[in-house]
Amino acid sequence: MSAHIDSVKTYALVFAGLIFLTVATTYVATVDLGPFSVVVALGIAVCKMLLVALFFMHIRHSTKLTKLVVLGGLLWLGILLTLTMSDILTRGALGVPGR
Amino acid sequence: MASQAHVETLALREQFDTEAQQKDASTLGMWIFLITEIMFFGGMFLAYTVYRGAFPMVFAVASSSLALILGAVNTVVLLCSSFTMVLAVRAAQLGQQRAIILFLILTLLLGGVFLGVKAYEWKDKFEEHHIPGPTFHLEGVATDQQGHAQLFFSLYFAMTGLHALHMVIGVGILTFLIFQTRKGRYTADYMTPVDVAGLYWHFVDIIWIFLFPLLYLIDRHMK
Amino acid sequence: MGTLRLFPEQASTFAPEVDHLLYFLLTVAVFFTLVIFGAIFYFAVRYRRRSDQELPHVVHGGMALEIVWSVIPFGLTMVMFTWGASIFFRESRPPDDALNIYVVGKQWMWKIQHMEGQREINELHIPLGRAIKLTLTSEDVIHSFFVPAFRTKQDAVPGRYSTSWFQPTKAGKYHLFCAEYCGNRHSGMIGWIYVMEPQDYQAWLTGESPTGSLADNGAKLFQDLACVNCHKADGTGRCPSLVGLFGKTVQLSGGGSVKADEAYIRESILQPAAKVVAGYQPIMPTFQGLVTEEGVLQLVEYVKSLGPKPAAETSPAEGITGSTPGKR
Amino acid sequence: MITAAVQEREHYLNASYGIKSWLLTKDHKRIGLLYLATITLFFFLGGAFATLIRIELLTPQGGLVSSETYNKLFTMHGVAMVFFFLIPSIPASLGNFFLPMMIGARDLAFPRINLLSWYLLVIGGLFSLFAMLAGGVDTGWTFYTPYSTTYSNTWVIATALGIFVAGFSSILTGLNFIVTVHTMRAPGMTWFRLPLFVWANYATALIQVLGTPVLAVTIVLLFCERVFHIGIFDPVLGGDPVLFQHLFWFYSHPAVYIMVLPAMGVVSELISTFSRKPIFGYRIVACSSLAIAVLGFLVWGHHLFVSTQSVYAGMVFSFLSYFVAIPSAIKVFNWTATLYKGSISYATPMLYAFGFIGLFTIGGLTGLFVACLGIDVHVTDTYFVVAHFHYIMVGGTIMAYMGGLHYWWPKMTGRMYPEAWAKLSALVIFLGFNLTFFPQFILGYLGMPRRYHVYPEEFQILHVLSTAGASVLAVGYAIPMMYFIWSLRYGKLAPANPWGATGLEWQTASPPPAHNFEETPVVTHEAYDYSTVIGEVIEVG
Ligand code: HEA
Ligand code: HEA
Ligand code: HEC
Ligand code: CUA
Ligand SMILES: [Cu+2]
Repeated sequence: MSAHIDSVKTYALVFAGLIFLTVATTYVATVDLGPFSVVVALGIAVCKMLLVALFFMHIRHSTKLTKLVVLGGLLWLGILLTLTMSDILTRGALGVPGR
Repeated sequence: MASQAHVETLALREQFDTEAQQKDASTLGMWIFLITEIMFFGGMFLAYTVYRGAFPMVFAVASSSLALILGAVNTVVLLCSSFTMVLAVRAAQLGQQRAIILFLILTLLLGGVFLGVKAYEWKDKFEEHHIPGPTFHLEGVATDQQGHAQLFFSLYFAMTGLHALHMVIGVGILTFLIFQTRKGRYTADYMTPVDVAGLYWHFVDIIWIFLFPLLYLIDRHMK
Repeated sequence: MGTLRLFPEQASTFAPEVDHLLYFLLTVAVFFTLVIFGAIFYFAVRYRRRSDQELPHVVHGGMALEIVWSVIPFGLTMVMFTWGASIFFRESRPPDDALNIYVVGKQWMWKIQHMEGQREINELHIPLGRAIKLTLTSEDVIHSFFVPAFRTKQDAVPGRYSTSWFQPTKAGKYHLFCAEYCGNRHSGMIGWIYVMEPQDYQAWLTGESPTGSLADNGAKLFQDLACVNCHKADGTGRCPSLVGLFGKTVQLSGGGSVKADEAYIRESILQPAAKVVAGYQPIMPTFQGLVTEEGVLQLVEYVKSLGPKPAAETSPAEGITGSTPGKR
Repeated sequence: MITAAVQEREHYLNASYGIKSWLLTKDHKRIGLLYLATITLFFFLGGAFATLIRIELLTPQGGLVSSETYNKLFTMHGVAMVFFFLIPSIPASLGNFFLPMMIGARDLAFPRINLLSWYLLVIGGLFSLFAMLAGGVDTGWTFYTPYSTTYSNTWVIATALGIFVAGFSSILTGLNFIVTVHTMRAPGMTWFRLPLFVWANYATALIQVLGTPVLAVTIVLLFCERVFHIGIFDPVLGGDPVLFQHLFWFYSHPAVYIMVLPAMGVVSELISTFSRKPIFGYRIVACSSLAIAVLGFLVWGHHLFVSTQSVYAGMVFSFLSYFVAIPSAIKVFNWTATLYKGSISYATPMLYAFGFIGLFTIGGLTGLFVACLGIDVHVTDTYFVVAHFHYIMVGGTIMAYMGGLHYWWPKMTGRMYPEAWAKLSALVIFLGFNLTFFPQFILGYLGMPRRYHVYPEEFQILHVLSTAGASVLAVGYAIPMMYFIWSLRYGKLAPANPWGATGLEWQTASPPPAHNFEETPVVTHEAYDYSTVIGEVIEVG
């Protein structure tokens, strides 16, 4: 049935990568990178997400439709965050309280 | 083909014409369910972003009070469980009954460990008065900032709580699958439930992959 | 029952502007409504079914038509947007010389404080022709300060300040409504705006027996709450001097800076540790719970009064032309 | 004429009997009817609240009920109408029934989930009913914080839980529809051969799936805030009450398109069938459904113009709001253009379709007023907004819903409704509706705030007109209720295709067999190809 059966080796490598990234992110957190701490931490999280999604969840073998669904979900999360923050971050921008 | 009800099987329910059609439908259904989950957690992530932006200092202190090691260990535990889960799905693809059961049980155990560690952390929070409420108090934060610190912990409990709830549901699903597998329900030709449960489990893992840095790591250096 | 009118009174500089925009929108709306209703009616009669068996020719879609009827409405909406946004932008920026009035919403009343110290509940007296700036907040839930005759409305949100302004153009008595649902007596949270000729307003001001100006009350609170023990005018001791603070940019410890506006001063009083001035320790206690929103407003006004001093000292009633700065 | 023998034919209604055969059914058609009954109940409940509201507003002093009661009335009116009537209305009843048939499927992809979602709606409804009976809620359907979390001492939690559960019903229906449309189309049923009703429901389903979870999490946070005082929306602890409004409207603005898109789908079917022409610009109309669904997610901040949202955000949201108006405009023009050189029948469903287009146009155009920053500052939270949304939701969606109900009634029940009565009530509803809500535009611009139970005397004349209209409207809604029930027993038997329509649902018997089609249909034509159904043809136009 399933067209693609990945080898145990692939999975093991991905798993090793995930563990490595976890250790790395934990270590980096104790180092002061200023504002880049956030970027690094989230960057690593995104990498881990990609590993899990692409390999463990088989997105790389999936249909276009599945990929579209996933991208759509992320895009919508982006809409929620961006447009709300567009308010929060520009509050008081006119220099008048509440404006 | 004629519409006369054919004999309904698990692999081919009445409303479908072919098994491939049914599998496509189940998989698509699960993916759509997962994007509803993204949006569901999305609301929490939004609240987190807003309040972290508003009170970065307090969030740094509050975040640093969490047990880093426990969080990291739990991340590893969860990743291990994803690994065993993917092996279970692979076993199902190959139709290896005993391997499916073995890997599912391993996944289940790892999930259990994760929940155990989480419960232990919560218990600590309880003893340290880090539970939002009238007795809330976080050391190292000025009195007038206690409310903001409490916000961090409200989000912490809401997010980890919901995540844990998803884990519990996942554990339930795994248990169900184990029993079904023992009855020989899944074969190389029909293993959609295992496949789909795998998607769910990995998704819950991904949520944690983000919760871990957001709650435990970011700003720790600022302490 | 009263008489039937179709449009509310125009009593502020915004009112005619908003009404003109409305006329434009109405024209567009009526035009399209007529076009659509007319077309439906005409087609329905002209092409009514005459026999059960008839089959009309298929008219294939016309791209040109589709483009025309997307682009024209789009153009019209962009006019609406730009026009509406420009009015809104002006509604958001009170002129510098506006007369400040402070409003606290509370279930279910409007508490208003004038600079001279007059206080009113559910009534607001203002001079004709003078720009009025309201600083609003709420003690409990969200309320909304709505004066239909001025075409202005602004929510009063607990925990923060918001701003609204208008310049009345016609003496008279106008409705004040609470427009955000706020509980049981939401519909009772109403009052009157009295726009008075400047001399009448002056008479009203003196007729009221104020208990000292707002800033004076703030100064008194400043004493009573023992702020003065720390904040010395000369800036000695462990605390920053508040003289000349308002409007300045304050450097914060841990980097960053903030403009010292009303919201910042409010936060400094209620959550002093949230933003700590660079070079100072966060030893200031919080006054949350010790001082009411009205009290905070008085303190804010007091801190404002410590400078920077306005160029010319004028009494509010003299600034009718709206050009002389009248802030005290 | 249909003979008695034909009448005995087995169909989904007589395939099995007994309460259990209904409560445990997996047949999408029966589930559609279960929904129909449920939402009708909530409509009349909401209507009863509306009646009381309107009677109360006859006099400015507010003598009939206390302000506590009044606040509960409009809250429960809004909650019942929005969450338990209008959102499930067309998709869950007509959509459930006809979407699988229109694509030539035997059922939805997940029949058991379909049944589950009906149960969820019922359970949610029971929670809310309980709240209403136990004492009611008074927060307004918008549940703004901190009023709803800290100050109101009514049944907020029970109501919110009811909405939470009903939300999952909505999510599951959406999920089911999306999967069904993707995987269950009959051979030959390509995307651009789908009837527009299916397109509309597909677009609606996208919103349900992407938006509703945010409502769910908002309710979870509201719940935590109210029960545990965690501070998320409480300014005293640093929380931001306006964040609640963002979260709420992120769902609730798109939700208004959940309420109108299916109605647009129905109207597309009606206009096409009763003018015997394919919808002008079929593809553009189909795509504009998707465009509305997508763009609808970008505009929610237009409910927050005076809420202390930043000025720039206000401008962005106002700007984006105008984009969503364009696909709606395109649809209106295309429907109208379809009539050109058509063969127009004045059957009742078509009258409702005309009503929809007209009233939706007025409602939509006044949406442009409220999306306009300068105007909205004045009219927000006044009766202008109340009129705007009733024009779309009652004048628009309910018109289309009634139209659809008449159109498909023969298919669902196998009986015709009495045409003369139906025409009469359509007229009564149209007139009563305008009399009820047109005066509210004027009221609103004059400054009458919404949710006011005591109001200044000068507004009374308009309120009296509105109440008068509401009584006419109530009569208008009561008539169909009666003749529909009457027709179940005494109506003329319906042929398979009484309107000469093209959809696959008309190619099977009325009422349809349990598995919809005797044989899985194979689709060879575009949608709305009337040459396939009209026997001997008189060409016109
Ligand atoms: C089904 C429900 C529905 C629908 C479809 C809409 C459609 C629209 N709505 Fe409405 N709205 C509500 C239900 C709905 N609304 C509700 C319930 C509220 C109040 C909630 C509450 O506070 O309780 C509300 C409130 C509301 C507000 C907030 C008002 C306020 O509280 O201050 C705004 C502001 O922008 C708005 C805008 C719009 C716009 C621009 C559209 C557009 O989609 C309309 C598009 C349609 C057209 C434009 C008409 C057709 C076009 C033509 C005939 C061609 C000519 C066109 C042009 C010139 C462009 N709506
Ligand atoms: C689908 C949505 C929907 C529908 C169909 C309606 C239908 C109606 N609404 Fe509703 N309305 C809302 C959604 C809806 N409304 C919402 C969301 C609000 C905002 C709530 C809030 O502010 O939180 C609102 C608010 C609202 C107000 C403003 C209240 C206020 O702000 O103070 C008013 C006032 O006139 C009103 C009137 C009506 C009327 C007269 C009808 C009529 O169309 C109803 C006609 C139907 C009937 C009358 C039923 C027929 C019944 C019978 C024949 C039997 C009668 C039975 C008895 C009398 C026991 N509505
Ligand atoms: C125990 C001493 C103390 C008392 C009492 C006190 N303050 Fe302060 N205040 C400080 C210190 C120290 C700072 C600077 C550090 C900071 O920003 O928190 C400060 C900062 C401020 C600031 C911000 C000043 C700036 O330069 O940005 C304002 C405004 C202020 N206080 C107002 C008040 C008011 C009003 C009161 C009385 C209701 C008050 N303070 C009582 C110690 C005090
Ligand atoms: Cu205050 Cu409504
Ligand atoms: Cu909206």
